[in-house]
Amino acid sequence: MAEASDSRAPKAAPMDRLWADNDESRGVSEPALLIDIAGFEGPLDLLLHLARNQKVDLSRISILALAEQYLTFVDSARAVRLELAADYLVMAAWLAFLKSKLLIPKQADDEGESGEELAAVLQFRLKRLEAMRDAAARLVNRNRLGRDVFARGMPELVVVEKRNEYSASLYDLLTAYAIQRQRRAITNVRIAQRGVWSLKQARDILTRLVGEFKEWTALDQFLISYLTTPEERATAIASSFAATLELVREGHLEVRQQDAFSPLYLRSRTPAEKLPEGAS
Amino acid sequence: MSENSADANVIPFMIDDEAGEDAGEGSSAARLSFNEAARMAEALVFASAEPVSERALAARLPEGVDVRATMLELQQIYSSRGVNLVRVADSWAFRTAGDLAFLMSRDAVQQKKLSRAAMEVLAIIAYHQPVTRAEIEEIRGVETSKGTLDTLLETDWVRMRGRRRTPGRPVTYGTTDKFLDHFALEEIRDLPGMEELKGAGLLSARMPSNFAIPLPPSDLDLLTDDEDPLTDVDLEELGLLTPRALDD
Amino acid sequence: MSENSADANVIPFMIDDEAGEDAGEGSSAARLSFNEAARMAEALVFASAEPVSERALAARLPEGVDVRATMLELQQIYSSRGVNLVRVADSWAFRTAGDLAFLMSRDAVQQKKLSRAAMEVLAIIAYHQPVTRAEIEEIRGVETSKGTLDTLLETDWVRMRGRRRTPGRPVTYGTTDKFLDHFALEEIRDLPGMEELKGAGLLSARMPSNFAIPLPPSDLDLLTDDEDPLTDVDLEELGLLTPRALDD
Repeated sequence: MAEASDSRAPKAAPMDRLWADNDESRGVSEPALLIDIAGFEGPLDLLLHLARNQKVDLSRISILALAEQYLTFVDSARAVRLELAADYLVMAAWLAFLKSKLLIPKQADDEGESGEELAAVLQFRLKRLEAMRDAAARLVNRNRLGRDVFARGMPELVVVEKRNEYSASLYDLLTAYAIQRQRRAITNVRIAQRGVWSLKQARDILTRLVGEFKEWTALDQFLISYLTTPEERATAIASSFAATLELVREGHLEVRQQDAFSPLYLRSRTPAEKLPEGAS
Repeated sequence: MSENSADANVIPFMIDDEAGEDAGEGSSAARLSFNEAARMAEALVFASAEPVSERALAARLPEGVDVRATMLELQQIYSSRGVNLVRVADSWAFRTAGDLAFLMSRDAVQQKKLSRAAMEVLAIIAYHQPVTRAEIEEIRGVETSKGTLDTLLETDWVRMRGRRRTPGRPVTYGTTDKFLDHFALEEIRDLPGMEELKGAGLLSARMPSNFAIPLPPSDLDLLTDDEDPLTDVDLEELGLLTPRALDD
Repeated sequence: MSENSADANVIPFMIDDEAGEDAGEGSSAARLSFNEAARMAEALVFASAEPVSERALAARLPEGVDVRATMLELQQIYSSRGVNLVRVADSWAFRTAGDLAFLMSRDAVQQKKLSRAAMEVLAIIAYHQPVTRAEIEEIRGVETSKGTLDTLLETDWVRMRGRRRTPGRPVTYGTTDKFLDHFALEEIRDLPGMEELKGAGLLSARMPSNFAIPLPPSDLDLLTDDEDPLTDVDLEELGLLTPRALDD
């Protein structure tokens, strides 16, 4: 991903044309390609950037290679103690999981989605994000009112549609309400708790990043290894196990373990379906 | 009235010769009143800086005038001029011609620029509407920062549309007519690439079943021809930068 | 380009036949650039907030354009349209044709903006309805002037619903269908709740844990258990009902 000093390298990745306004902040610069985590809008954005560096169409991309690049990036960032947002770590855990699925042939007792299916979902999401990014760029570059095209500078009348003497927008209404309620609320500042990530938080991020786990998924090992340092691992396992049970009790999750010390399998539970036996 | 040679010099407003002749002869009372309606519509829309709805026009024009047809004809007439008649949803407005942007931009009032994130959210709302905040976040894979939606609501390009009929009844977002006006779109259908995106299944929340599943390379450890290996040197270069202000 | 029959229907913009023909043949490069200059002048005058001086036009138009001549021709062209180009000393502006002035004066309804206090009270009534004046004051922490409520009643967005069954039988306020209509809400419950206000960045993410936003009743027409209907007697007391000869 970092061959930019090679002058024969194909011209700047196609992303350049996508955001004419501020390529600079995308973290690409000559002569050496640098990744500025602050220039990315979350892990999917970073993945998309890495994918573009494979210089192939997104539909022919190697998801495995992509996962490896991402993991290498995260590992090296951690090695230099760069603080990475949790989103990036959770994505790393997911990709490590995906990688293991892609590398190990599907086991008979593994009921989860195949690595290929998961890779396809990821690819779909990357394509969709790229499409939206393209769309935003095209939108920005359209002829815009007040910049490229103009309205009558000396309007002579306001055509009043509904004979409302008063005008107000929903936005005005909501801001008026929010501001005054906020003003009156006793502002007792609470210090945000910082600590070990609960698996619930991680799972919320994961759901946003890759969707629900429709099938049995053994993911916790990966989450734990990416979200904590080795010293914290034991407490992380304990607290995340507790969080898992909590989620099961609330009916968001099902959990399964075949033998002592074997991986925990999880899957999300739609509120509609009823479990006949108590979840164990 | 126009024997001065000047007329030959100035753009003839989309009228070709036959049309001119037809117009010259066939003046019936009906046509006169039609012309009068067109003049009135022209005056009303010209006088307003905001788009004027067809409903408002109908209320002011003589009874029985086909507003849409009149406006389409006016639009045709103005299409080659320095000022064009444009449709915004069910409303009409005069706007300077797009190809004269180079001339006009000097006057442009410095507008508040939207951040890249805000533009992306705007695009997602435009193409996926009605869309909930959770869906926006799912597409971007990142939490929407405080203030992004707020800014978009404030520009009046985005509005809360209603609520999704699903558990929790989340609020849905969509774009406004101001959005169409600002980006010179007649309607949402005219968003660039809308049809292709729909066809490719990229506007759906879930992966469409016909979406191609990538084939894993035969040897997973081999890089493909168009991949370069990551080297340690590369990696050292990673992530070591000064935090940069994301401008605009 | 204009073979559609429509053109014949709408005023042909002052071009007579000879002129049209001349234009058809004599297309020299010079004439093209002259036309372009006319389009540019048109756009500049249209977009300007004040009459544009010929000097300013000359500065923007291509070198060598005879500004006065161009403007006189444009004036000629617009003379029969709904909008005329008028000269004010050495400056030019578009104005509605004099004979159509009646169209302009018709709707001089002055759109008024609600005061901030009125917006706040309106929002509280929307979210907290049915709500009494004392309750509004408690939520806002300041007294509400009678004028504010009167203004809101005048907008027709707010109505008196009934009387609270408490000592003093205070009047309760709520919103009307016109309110929903104006703010494009299908039902009052479409107003965003606390989570959504936070998500849209309108409400701080760190509100005290006891902070809550009420859910308005689903049916605004039904009185709640602790409300009595307003009677005619009540309304007379409130001075809102002019005594009528005939009752229905």
